[in-house]
Amino acid sequence: MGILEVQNVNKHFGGLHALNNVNLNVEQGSVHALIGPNGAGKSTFLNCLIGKLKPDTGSVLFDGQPVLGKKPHEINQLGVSRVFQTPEIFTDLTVLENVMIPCYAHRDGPFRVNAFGRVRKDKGVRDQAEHMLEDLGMKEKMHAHSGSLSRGDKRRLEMAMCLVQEPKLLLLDEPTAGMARADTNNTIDLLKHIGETRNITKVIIEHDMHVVFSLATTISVLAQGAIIAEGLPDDIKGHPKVREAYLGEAEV
Amino acid sequence: MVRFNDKLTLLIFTALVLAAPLILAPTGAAYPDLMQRFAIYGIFAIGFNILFGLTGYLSFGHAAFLGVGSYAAMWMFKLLSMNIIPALILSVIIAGLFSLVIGYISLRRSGIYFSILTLAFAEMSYKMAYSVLTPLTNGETGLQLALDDPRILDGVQAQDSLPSTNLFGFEMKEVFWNPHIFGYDLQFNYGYYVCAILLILSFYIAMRIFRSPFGLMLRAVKTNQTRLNYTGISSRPYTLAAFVISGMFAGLAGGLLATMDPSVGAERMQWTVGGEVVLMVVLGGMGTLIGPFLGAIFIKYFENIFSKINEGVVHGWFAYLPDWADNLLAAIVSPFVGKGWHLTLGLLFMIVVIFLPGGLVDGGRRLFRWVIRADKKDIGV
Amino acid sequence: MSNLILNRRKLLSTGAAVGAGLSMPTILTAASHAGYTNAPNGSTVTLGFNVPQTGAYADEGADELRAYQLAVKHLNGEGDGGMMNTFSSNALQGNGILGKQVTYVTGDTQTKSDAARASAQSMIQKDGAVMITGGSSSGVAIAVQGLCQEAGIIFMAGLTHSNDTTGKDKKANGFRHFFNGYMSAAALAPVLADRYGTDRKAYHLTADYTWGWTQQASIAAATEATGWETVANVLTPLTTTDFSSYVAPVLNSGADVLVLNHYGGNMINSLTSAVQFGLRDKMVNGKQFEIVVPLYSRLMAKGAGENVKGIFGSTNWHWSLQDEGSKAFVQSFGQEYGFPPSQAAHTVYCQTLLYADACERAGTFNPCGVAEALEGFQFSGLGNGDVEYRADDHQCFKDVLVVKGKENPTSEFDLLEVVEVTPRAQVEYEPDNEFFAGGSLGSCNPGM
Amino acid sequence: MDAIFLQILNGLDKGSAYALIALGLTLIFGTLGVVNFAHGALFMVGAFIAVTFSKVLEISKVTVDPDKVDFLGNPAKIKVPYVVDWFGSFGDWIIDYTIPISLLFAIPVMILIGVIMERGLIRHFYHRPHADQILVTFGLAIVMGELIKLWFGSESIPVHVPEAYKSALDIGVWFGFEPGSVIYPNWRLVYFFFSVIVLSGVFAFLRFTTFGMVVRAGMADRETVGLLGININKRFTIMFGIAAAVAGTAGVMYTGVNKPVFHMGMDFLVLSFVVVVVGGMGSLRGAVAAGFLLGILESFASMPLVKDAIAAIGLPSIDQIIIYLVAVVILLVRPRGLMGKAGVMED
Repeated sequence: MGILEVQNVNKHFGGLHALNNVNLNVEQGSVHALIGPNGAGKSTFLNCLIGKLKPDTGSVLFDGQPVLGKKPHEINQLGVSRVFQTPEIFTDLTVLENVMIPCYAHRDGPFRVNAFGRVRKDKGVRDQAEHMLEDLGMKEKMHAHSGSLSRGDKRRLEMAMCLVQEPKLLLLDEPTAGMARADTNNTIDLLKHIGETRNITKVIIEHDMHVVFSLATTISVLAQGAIIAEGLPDDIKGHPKVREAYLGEAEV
Repeated sequence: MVRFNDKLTLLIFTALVLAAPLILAPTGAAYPDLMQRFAIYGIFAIGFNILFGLTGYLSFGHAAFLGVGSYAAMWMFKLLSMNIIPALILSVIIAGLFSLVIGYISLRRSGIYFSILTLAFAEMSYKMAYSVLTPLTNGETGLQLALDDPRILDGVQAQDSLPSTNLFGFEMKEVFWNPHIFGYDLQFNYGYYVCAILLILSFYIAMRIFRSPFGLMLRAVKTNQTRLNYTGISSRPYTLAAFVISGMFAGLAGGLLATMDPSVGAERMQWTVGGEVVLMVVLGGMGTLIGPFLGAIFIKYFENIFSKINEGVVHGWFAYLPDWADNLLAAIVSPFVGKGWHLTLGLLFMIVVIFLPGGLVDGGRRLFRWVIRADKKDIGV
Repeated sequence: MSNLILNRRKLLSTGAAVGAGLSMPTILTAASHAGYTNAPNGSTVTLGFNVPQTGAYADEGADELRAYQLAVKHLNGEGDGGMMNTFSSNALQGNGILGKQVTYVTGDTQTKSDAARASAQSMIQKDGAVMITGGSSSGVAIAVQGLCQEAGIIFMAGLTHSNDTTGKDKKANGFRHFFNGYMSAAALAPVLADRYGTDRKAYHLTADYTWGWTQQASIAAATEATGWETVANVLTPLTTTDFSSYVAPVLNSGADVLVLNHYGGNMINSLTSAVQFGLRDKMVNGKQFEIVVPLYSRLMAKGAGENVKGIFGSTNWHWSLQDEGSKAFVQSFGQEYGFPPSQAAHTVYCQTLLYADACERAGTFNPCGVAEALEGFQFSGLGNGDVEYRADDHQCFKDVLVVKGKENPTSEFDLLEVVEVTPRAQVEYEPDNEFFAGGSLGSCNPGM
Repeated sequence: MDAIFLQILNGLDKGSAYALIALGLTLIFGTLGVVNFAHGALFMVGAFIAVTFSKVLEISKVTVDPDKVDFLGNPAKIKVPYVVDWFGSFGDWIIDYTIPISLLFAIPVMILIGVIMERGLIRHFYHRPHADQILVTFGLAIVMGELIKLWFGSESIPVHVPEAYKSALDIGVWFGFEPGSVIYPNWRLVYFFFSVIVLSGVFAFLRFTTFGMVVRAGMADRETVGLLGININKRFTIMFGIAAAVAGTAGVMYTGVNKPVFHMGMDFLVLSFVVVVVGGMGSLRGAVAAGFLLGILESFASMPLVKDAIAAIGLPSIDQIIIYLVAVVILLVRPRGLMGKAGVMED
């Protein structure tokens, strides 16, 4: 029994069968990569997981609880964090404030009017956020305006925001999309570092096979809305169907 | 740059507000009515800024809460007592409830859809108040005190003149000290100091909200709602809370308007009044603490002082010049003052939005920095 | 406007410059010993002219302001004296009021009761005005009247036509020279019965606020007394600009008269729609369809253009009157500004003179003294025949003009012709008349 | 039945004005991504172009007639407009057809005003938040209204429709009603057909010309079209000019329906915005459909029959708030308006 169980999920957009009976089982502690060519339905699938889209049929269980029909913030409160293709951060706030928000979400739940607390003097939350930034090597930038960070730092910040919540599952949506090779390698190192220090299950959606094969423990291949293969990285590399559908053209 | 800490800011603010009758004397604005308006619209704008400045939700409907607050206070004066305490309490409560309902509905949408929904509610309130709700609002004429109001608690002493609003016997309109200093006739009245104390309190509350986790969440709503939702925060109750808080500030301001001048016209609910508070916040500097109050002063000063500069006054300014120059200058200046004050206000507003998106506060900061820099050059740093 | 600029020296000498300067110190009022608010203790006395300068009634406000400026000139003994020469009371000497030179401050009511009260309040508190006058709507008049009562200032109402101003909202410190809805109805109904017959069916379109309601009720009552039937009364929202959907149902309602209880922009637009729909060309019940606009003004008639031709209504005064007072006023105003005055200008000019005269006769600016001098005051020579300020409700009773849109105007000002001057006796009513019942004057308040 | 038919006509007529303004608003929003609160002011400026033209035509040769006197007793001045003096009866004809002739002037002038507005102000706001756009154009609307008031005063100014269109037409007989039961003003019919022509013209222009195709593509995906090497900005500027011209000509024609006054822009602006939002931001068809829909609903709500029925069930009269009420309901039921697209204007 895995931490995330997806059973028989179907999604139609008009005549397009975007997800065709998708089943997926993510094991606790694994790094599960989901790959597939453009238009295979990866994003649709992810959106179903985090509550942005509602599938027509099927069920998604996280940690034994159904998540379909739940709102994004409810799913997050269950322990699912998400990293976006382009980093989604609070660009008007400082780096430290960015990280403090998830701390508050973790501590106070989805809504609490704490109008007379003082963010500056909230020692517990502040320490937690500072430690997180220190861990990811961003402490010296903590008072910087986050909108002015480099793209790599924004990604790092977003990662910090997700990790500080101590999620059970981290969803990464093409975390290296559009990055130069050096930045990509940095991100891989960062994810490896996270894997070493924390036991967090990860689902990665990725184009870049270099990233996938550096990180994944399990790989599922999605093509035309259906899972066509699943297995260990080495198995997938040699899988003829996968080569045909995808790898041959995509490996750079 | 000099960094004011909050305590110092609050202290300076308090001092300035309490000394306003003296400070404002040279500007011609130091008479009780206008000073109270400064304070009251300051409260309105400070509250509005909690919604607009922090969350970025642009509401055109806050005039409705101002008006409801005034009507609630008036009914307390008519039915219960001329003491302002029950009136103010009721106006805040009623405005809070009203904003809860309107906010709950409007906040189901965002962006311009939200703005239009709030505008629609304000216009509906105004139109209803002007006509069909006349039994409650006295329509076109506006709700006023009457000699035969019941006033359960203190109606007995009703004679043939209308009673005044008071705080445990201190009449709001009473001038308790009338000294002559530097050739100015200063008027210190109770009404202003009631408003001033509530203004300082509002400023303090706003400051605490700005610095609180709640305020942080509201700022997060403004910059990235998607991220906020995926961080486990439900943004709608936060925005609704901000909406209701700003609505309660508006209700308090409305109640104070009624305590200062016991009469409410339906126009107080028109969306243009809601637009005015937007102008105040933007002119002063949205999202800043002091900006909204500065904006409120600026606009009310314009409305009450600038609008009274008639052509006679303009000619008075240039009377020392030869006739032709006087006429020429007066012809240039006149369209912008007196009855043209709307024009000037519109132009200034555009200039601020175009060149000073941070409002007067931003302008002040830039000026300050520029002066500092010039200073440093002088001493060769 | 250009006229004003050319007349700058005159303006200056009338002392307009007092007050609203940017760095003007507040007037030193050490008046507590005088026993009333803003007792003038220098060589000048300040009046507050509170008129709409922005918004839909700004032109009417501008005309009021012209008349005020003219009145101040005449009071200070400049110009030709205008109606001061024909006024039956001879108390005014042309040396200001009680020997003090008259100065004034102006303010913008924006035709909103809140803004009007704020503006009046600043005149009282900041500029030391001892009397407030002006306004162009009943809501504003009643709101400001209430404020003046509380502050202890005399209020001389400008253009306000609602019964309530001197009815349920009357105040001891407030005085109205202008006529009201009831008087319009009393003057109009007999003329309408005479011209259009007594078996008419009337359809009312009424502005949906206090003034509209009171006027509609007055007109309906008065016309029904002559035998007319009121088939419908449809309320139209204040902010309506296109009245087509209100006018269209009139076509087949069986009514043969349309009464438009509208004012200002509302009236211009509703009349335009009614004429567009060809109502006036229709024959209903064997009779020519007619339109009536109970409250007329020249500025409105100008806005409505040729649509007003032949349409009946009432006004407080019209410049084409040939009595000595009116002629003197038109002459004086026309010389100054180049066009004849409106009824709003006439009313506020009269109000200023009446106030000044009352001060002279009372020998004080004390509101209670002034009010006493005005109460029951009978006068003539101000263009309205024999007039009385009734003590019971502070309403002026005078002849009412029934007018009609002129078929062949000879100039751009010649838009209305006087059909009948309804004598004062015919429009008078008891103070406890049903349309005016409720409310009481209270007692005069000198402030302090 | 005839009453309902009449109110449908009224609704279409009111809807024409809403639809024409809303169309321009949506075009500007869709192409430039700018929320233009000054669009109502453009409508008003259009109306005052007609006023200006009529004033110009009224410039007169003044002669003194010694036999008559004016109100001050001076010899009366007789004015004869120069156009009549010069051209005789042709001059009379020109004066009679003031409004239609003004259209010829209004189109280039409004395009010019639109282009100046876009180049001079609006373009600097493409990348500013929508709130800033609303605020600056709101300020501009105030300034434009006040400038017009400064020049023309605050009272309505009559502009007359051509003599031939002054009367009303017994349009009911065409549709099988009793003669005399459905009479509708000629000029309002002209106004309706004018708006139908303009609306069809704009739609045809967008559909059948290359220019329109590029603009529509730009509305859908600005970046991609930009990548194709097409100077989309220039086209959008022209689009702004066209939107201004649509509003302006609507204003010119409207002078025959109601007397122009300086605040007419603001009066229409708020309602037009409601229309656009109800139709769905960025949807041209939505704007037009919502314009007519709200116009008709507003007309129905003001029928005495409906008013009586509502009063009978104890509710206050809703004709003054019907548009807002409908807007609230539609927005709550259909979050993006009738035909709006997802993600537009929701940030």
